[in-house]
Amino acid sequence: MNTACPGKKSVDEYIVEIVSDAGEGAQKAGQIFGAVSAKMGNGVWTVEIIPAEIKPPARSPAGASGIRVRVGADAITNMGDEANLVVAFNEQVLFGRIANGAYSPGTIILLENKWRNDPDKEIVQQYLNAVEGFTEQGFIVHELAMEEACMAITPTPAVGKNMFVLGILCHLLNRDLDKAAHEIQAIFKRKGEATVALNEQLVRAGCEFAATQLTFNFDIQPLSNDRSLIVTNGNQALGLGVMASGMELVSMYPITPATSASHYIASVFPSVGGCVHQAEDEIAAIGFAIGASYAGKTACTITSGPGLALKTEFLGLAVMTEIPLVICLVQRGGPSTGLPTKVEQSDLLASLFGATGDTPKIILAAATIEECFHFVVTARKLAEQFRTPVILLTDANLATGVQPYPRPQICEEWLAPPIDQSKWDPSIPAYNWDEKTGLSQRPIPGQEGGEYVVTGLSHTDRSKVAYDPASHQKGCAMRSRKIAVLQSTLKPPEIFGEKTGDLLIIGWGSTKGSIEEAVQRAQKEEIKVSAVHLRFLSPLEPGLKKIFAGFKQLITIEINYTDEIEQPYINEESQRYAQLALLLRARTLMDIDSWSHVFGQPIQPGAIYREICRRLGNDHSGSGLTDNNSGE
Amino acid sequence: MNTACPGKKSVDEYIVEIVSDAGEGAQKAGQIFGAVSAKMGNGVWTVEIIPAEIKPPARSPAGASGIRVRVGADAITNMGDEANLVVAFNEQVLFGRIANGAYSPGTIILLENKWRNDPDKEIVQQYLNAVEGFTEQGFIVHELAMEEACMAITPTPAVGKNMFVLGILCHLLNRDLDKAAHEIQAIFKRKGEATVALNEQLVRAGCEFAATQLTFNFDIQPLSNDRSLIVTNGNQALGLGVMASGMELVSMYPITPATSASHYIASVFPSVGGCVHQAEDEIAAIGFAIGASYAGKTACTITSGPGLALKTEFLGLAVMTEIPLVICLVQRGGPSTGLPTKVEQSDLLASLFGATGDTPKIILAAATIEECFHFVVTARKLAEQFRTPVILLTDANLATGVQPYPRPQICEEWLAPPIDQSKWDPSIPAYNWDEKTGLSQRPIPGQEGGEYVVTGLSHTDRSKVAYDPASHQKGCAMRSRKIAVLQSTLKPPEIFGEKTGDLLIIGWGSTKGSIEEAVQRAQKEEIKVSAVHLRFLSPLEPGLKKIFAGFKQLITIEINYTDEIEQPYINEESQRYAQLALLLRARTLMDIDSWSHVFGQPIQPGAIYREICRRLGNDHSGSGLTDNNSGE
Amino acid sequence: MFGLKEDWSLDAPPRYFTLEDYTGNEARWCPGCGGHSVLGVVQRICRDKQLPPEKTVSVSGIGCSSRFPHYMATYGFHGLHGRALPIACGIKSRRPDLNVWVSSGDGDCFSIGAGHWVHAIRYNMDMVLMVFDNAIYGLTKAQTSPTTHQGTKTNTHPLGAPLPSINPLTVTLGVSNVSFVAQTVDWNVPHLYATLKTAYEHKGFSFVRILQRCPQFSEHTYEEYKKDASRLKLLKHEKGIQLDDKITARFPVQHEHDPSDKAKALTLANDLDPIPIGLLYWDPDAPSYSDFTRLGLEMPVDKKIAALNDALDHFAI
Amino acid sequence: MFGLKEDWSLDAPPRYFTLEDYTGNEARWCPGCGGHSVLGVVQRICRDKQLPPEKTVSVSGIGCSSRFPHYMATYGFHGLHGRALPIACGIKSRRPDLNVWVSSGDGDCFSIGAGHWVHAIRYNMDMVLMVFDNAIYGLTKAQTSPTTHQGTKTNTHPLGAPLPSINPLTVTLGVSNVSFVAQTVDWNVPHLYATLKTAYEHKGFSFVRILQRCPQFSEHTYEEYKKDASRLKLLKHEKGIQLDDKITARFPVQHEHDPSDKAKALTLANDLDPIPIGLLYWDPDAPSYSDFTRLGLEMPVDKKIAALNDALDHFAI
Ligand SMILES: Cc1ncc(C[n+]2csc(CCOP(=O)(O)OP(=O)(O)O)c2C)c(N)n1
Ligand SMILES: Cc1ncc(C[n+]2csc(CCOP(=O)(O)OP(=O)(O)O)c2C)c(N)n1
Ligand code: SF4
Ligand code: SF4
Ligand SMILES: [Mg+2]
Ligand SMILES: [Mg+2]
Repeated sequence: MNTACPGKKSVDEYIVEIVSDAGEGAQKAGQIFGAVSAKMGNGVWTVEIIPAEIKPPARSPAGASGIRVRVGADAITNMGDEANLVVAFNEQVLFGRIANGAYSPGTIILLENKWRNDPDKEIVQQYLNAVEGFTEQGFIVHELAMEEACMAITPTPAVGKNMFVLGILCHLLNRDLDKAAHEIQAIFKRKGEATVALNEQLVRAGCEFAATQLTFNFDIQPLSNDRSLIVTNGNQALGLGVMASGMELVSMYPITPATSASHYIASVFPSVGGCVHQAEDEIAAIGFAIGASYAGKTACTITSGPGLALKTEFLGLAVMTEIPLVICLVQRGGPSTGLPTKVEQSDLLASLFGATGDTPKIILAAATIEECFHFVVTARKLAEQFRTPVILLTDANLATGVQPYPRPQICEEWLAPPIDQSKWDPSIPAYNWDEKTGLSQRPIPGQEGGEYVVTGLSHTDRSKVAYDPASHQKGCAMRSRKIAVLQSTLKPPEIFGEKTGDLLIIGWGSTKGSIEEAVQRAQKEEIKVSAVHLRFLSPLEPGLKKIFAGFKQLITIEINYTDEIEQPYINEESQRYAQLALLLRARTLMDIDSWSHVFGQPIQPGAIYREICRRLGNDHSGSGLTDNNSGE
Repeated sequence: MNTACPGKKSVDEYIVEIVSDAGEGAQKAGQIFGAVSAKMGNGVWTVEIIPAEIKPPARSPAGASGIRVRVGADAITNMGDEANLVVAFNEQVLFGRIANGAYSPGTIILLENKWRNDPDKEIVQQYLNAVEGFTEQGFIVHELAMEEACMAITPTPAVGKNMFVLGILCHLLNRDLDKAAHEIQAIFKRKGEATVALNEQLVRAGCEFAATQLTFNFDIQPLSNDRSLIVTNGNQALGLGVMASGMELVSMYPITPATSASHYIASVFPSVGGCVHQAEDEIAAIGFAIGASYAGKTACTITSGPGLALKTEFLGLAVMTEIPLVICLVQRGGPSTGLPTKVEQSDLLASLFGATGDTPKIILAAATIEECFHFVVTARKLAEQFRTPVILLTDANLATGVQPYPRPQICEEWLAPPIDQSKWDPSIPAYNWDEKTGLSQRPIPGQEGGEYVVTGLSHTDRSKVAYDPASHQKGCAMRSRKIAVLQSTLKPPEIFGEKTGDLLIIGWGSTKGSIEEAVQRAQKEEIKVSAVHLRFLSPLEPGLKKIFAGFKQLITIEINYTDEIEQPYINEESQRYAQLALLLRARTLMDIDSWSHVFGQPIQPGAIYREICRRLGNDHSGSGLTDNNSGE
Repeated sequence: MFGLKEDWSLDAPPRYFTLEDYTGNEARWCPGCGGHSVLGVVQRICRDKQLPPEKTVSVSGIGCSSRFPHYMATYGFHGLHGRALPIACGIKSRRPDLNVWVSSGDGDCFSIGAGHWVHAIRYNMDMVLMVFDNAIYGLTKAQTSPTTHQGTKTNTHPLGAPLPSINPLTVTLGVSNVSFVAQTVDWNVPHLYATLKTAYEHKGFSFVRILQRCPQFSEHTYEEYKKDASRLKLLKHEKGIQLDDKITARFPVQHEHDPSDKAKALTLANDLDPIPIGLLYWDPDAPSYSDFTRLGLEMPVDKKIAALNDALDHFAI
Repeated sequence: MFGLKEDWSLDAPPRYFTLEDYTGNEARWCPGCGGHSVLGVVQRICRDKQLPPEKTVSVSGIGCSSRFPHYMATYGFHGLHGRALPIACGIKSRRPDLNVWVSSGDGDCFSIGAGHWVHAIRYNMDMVLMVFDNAIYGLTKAQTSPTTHQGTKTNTHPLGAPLPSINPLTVTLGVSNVSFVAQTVDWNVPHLYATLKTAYEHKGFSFVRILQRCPQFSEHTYEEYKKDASRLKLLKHEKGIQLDDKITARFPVQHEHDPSDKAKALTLANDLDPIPIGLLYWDPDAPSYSDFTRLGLEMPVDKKIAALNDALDHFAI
């Protein structure tokens, strides 16, 4: 059954939001909407809007809780720019979103109108003022009696309203109601048939309500796709990846936004024979993981900024002792406790240089949700092959973004074979460094003849403590060499666009979707811009200088802090660079600028597009918003 | 009284070592020798030779314990190259020193000869083999019956031999015996007159012994100097600086090589009303210091690499909350536990980038022992003026090196006035950022009207938690701006040598003395080399690009790891840079190379001189030693 | 001033503080969260003791409970997860004149902060530590804490917490130099008030475990105890927490306990049903580390300069 | 093999381990250091228990005592200061087949490692923790440790340690799930041997505090106790440490103590003169966290793959 009505407009993509007070179920409605869209074959990106407090007060701008769903005919790689339509359960929650630049003139607001008749005069006034203000700002406001309509179906509309809204959206975007019903069954079946039936009824009611109350309606052609897909957020992908990598132990301490990955793993790990250890603190968490890894069971620890800070000393030990280990770092805003729920890409330099002394290690960054899965598998493999800790960087944007992607094919080889317990030839040292590559194989406890003592002190190839110049220099060289060897096996990154041009944008991590969308838009307008996205940060992928040489201007786009050159006291000598820019400048000696913000938000493609235009002197920018209030 | 004998040779400088098993008093003898030389107006540098274990076994190469004293007519700024003369209590302890490149052909060895007649045949054989080997290597061996000679004076020569050796050295270098007697009185007076008399007698006996047994004798003209001097090692200087800075609290956890600074402070702090807090761990140590600083008593925490790693999270908090704090980091070899007693300069990047998120802070590095004193005073001032943590970098070389330098004049202003407890105008926010400079004044608990809540979360100028884009961007900008402002007040570093040339050596920290000595030597030979030494690492001193532009080649010399370009897999793309080099490359986009090692030892001026010659294609190198075994 | 005696001085207008003077930002805990009642009680104690807000510092780690300082109008320090105590001790070290209140959670104090907890007890510096024990990680949404009951399902242990929970009272009592150990509940406000006030009055480190309701994530943990007062055992003694007879009468189970008896305190601490509430242990004479850290605070500058010169003399040549 | 029963197999040459099989690098502790006797005893226990060296892991933190692994010829992990226990627990988590011995110092365990100490007791994983308590920081040259006696002069407290020392036994006994607490001295080798052997045999976390002489920096701490055996109180019980009568006879002070009685254990732990030596507390039935961490160890690959596909199905569209 399809509720499509005549007079529909066909669009390539559409962005909807549902915002409410916390606990009103907006997120569930949006998730189902996203799942249905994905199952219809559309590209989808879902991202939750999370309030700062556990239970913020009702009707407060800071309390906005909700979800954004971007649906497209093509694959969707990011949350997009301003939303096309928002359903709001009260008017207050819209203020925070507006301040964050979530909407632009023309955005449709479907607003619960019960506040108009609230017994509290103050609320009525707030409501009226808001509606007036929204209209003035160019938003198209539809005041709807949604709760009232629900009341016809359920005595407690507060808990059912979200499904009613789902119905409205299904109508407006011609979603397949059978698919929605299917989702509802899956989610609510544990609560009994009555609940399922009620929710289905609400959805259908919402659909009909929209058909009668609203005159517009959009159609999005689905992507034709015959591969089987899964839909997850980045933290679930990480969790699935951990399990598929064959690692049997996740040793962690809770910290937002990393924790939900561990929650997910904890809920399914026993089924694959794994164990989540919640340690007493982050130091113990990494120490425990190192212990297990040393004993042959390469382990994983998952954390965010403040947790990484505490793991610094052990990270240095793992490098020094060449113990394989996977560290998943789900970045959030910093410094210090910073912005716990918000995105930032500002732990790159801390990952690289945080530990004291020389600590070469492998650092990867996932650029998509799908990569969150595959890179964990890669990370484990690299950790073992190169006998070193590997840091996998993701961030709050990937962690909470939801997207369909090809279902991974589990490989038996990913699941490691049982650990080697055969005899070790005692004449082979514990660090039997290949002089050329620094690589070596390690004895695992249980291997007769391999007995050696791991130490964080400077040591010889037999792991004997040694303070002489030659041993220390040798050890440092061997550990560093491995990184060069890995680099020699990598390919140069692919260029998105032409090999030469006026501007090259260099990115890493979760900004890929937005950057490429913006670049593509500019390319369509014959602007000579290309992009390149780095997955390896240590070592860097090879061939960068050559790629860079093809462009007149080079900038990195990153979600971390850089001084802006126009600000007081900031000049060529004092400017502090964005993090990847600093690395690339040192590496290539090319004048790599950066464009970065710390707004706690994903960078929107529109903002990048405008920056491209600004840099190249074409003001194609269609939006009247300035960067400062558009919240990229 | 002066024991100068006819036939003496006049030299500009002379390096002696005394090496023995641990506990034989070599260090005490060397210290007195150094003090006497300083009092005679000579330039002096003393450095202890420390064994790896607390009580290493007797007669073992790894157990060498002792001291090196370099005495010069001019000021001496480093430990120098190969020693001219060494007094050894047994032959075994010389092997480690030889391996470290402490001696070269022509070095005179005064060797205790009692082992020749040892009841243990194996020992006799070891001794004979060693003497033969030493001679073959070109050392000039004098076997002396030192212990036997002591026996004539004391029944327990093992405890008096060191003073006898002091006497020998006093004769050989024409030291003032009255001054030596004076030192002995000061040191031993607590042990009673008999001990003083015995030690004096031993010194005189040693002196006469040398006069009869040895035919050579050197004279070093003293530096004329009418300023009053003090002689300290770098950790004592740090301790004196802490006290002179007016800080009242040192909050620390023991760690080599930083701890001796705290020992010294603990022994005198009560006399200036201060307190050393030994915390339960490094995290608590910095947390406690931050608490006191927050409450108006700017505090200091002293540590080394592994300790810094643990302080990472709190360091980020101090940056975020703009709490003044002084962190003295006495660097040792890394990574991990590394080389606890040995020098390295490998914590620069960890200091800069260790904390997650964007954490601009001030970083200073002392280049001399004298600067260890003055920079603490500066650090406190900067911390308070810029409301930020300041890291002061020193290292194991400065920490244990001993040198005379002008006695600091204590300033009353250094000692802070009592903390401000006057009323605070409540309309002034707690972070009343000057938009232009990022600077602000802070309310101190006790100030009525200033009540505010410090938080590591992103916050507004009133320290209210705020997750909106503008507040976070603003906070980051204000904290970063301060660093630019400090830079604008600094002068470009002075160039040691001509403003243009073929090669500029860029250094930081304890290598200054060696670099400048080497550069001076090369300059005398008309080699066009200059040097520049950085004291500020964050912000960098201004004007660097301009200075660098005057030279054809640019290298940093640092004691930290860099890949060597000739090694397998190491090429322009994969080479990992030395730490300052990386920063300067990013900053200037100039091709700054580096020459660095991680030998756990100070870099010797001779090695630098040879590197200068190698780079500039003039092989003036006089020594046959290669870099690999000369142990710089 | 004007040569008048200090207490005649006209300069010092008497200040009287009302509850508002301690009221900071609106508390953003969930409705029904036990935090609200603790906050109200602390504000009342400040008022009743007339603590100047500028002389009072509220210190915390990270967690729901650690939002406490933001809700006070005094000075405050919302620190790092697990690290409230080092900060608080540092503040007190050279500012013994400040009143320090520390708020921590069961995760903050007993898990990541465990090392500091043990050592702060030993330092015995004058402050009140309030552990808001809701037996769960609240702020990060329902992970196991050291006091989560064995078998309770959490997000990190969906099959149930695998280990018996830690007993914070027995650990605390095991640390030498412990000087004040009390337990109370957020839902009995008079008891909470009396306990925290007594803790404040104790000159030393007061450890107060507050059983705290978290309707959001550990709704059932203390439900029974709240409903049925006989699940609590009120500790009474002339040296203990003093309550109105009216309040005392509400406790069906009462127990006379001399808080100077550590062995008995340990036995009581091991009783989990009924749970002891009141003062378990009190030693007013335990030495305080403050006596060490405050040394030299009043030293005049000239004496310092002289001592500094002496120190330099020692190295003079 | 050849269809023979396993115990008929010709493949498995019997291995017999001698002391040399456990002897690693020459011990570089000072002459007279208590470390030497502990090392000898552990090597003997390994021999007497015929622990395969490859199945034995010696884990430590940093300190003189933490050099221990280097002196064994088994696998070893010389870790970070204070962090031996997390490493050891991690090793055990997925390798319950390994024998784990942990060496720590009084600073390593009770100061920087205090949080892990408390939590490792609670985890109760099968291993022996030996705390070499010399009441001083040895490796870093004589700073105050938590067990340094009040008033003892050290390099960080030249006027004397300001606080009473911590009592590691009472803290340990205060942690729920504690299962084995013993105290011994390095200078009574038979007692040391019997204690560590009993600890090894305990299936759970064995906490053994070893009073250890450090002639270099805390020469006087245990001098009296060594000279005068009546300063030690030997704990005896059929469930306790079993000693030869000849050895027992050397102790003038003896005390019958049932190690299952925790309250009595606490009372004894509080006695500082004479010092109790022997088994203070033993609970063979305390649950072990290993039962949780080892789950799934033997799961076959096909089952894992099936479960992974189920997990993916859950997200399939
Ligand atoms: C170093 C670090 N690790 C983890 C976190 C995440 N975190 C914040 S609060 C918290 C636990 C909160 O539990 P609790 O201490 O019991 O306080 P509650 O919220 O229950 O009051 C955690 C794990 C953090 N902020 N910093
Ligand atoms: C993080 C860190 N902090 C400090 C140190 C320095 N350190 C090494 S051992 C030690 C203390 C040793 O005392 P203890 O644990 O009692 O062992 P002992 O040497 O007495 O056996 C310290 C502080 C370190 N290695 N790492
Ligand atoms: S989650 Fe629990 S502890 Fe946190 S505010 Fe809500 S009720 Fe209180
Ligand atoms: S310093 Fe003490 S503990 Fe360390 S080896 Fe020497 S005697 Fe043993
Ligand atoms: Mg809690
Ligand atoms: Mg010790």
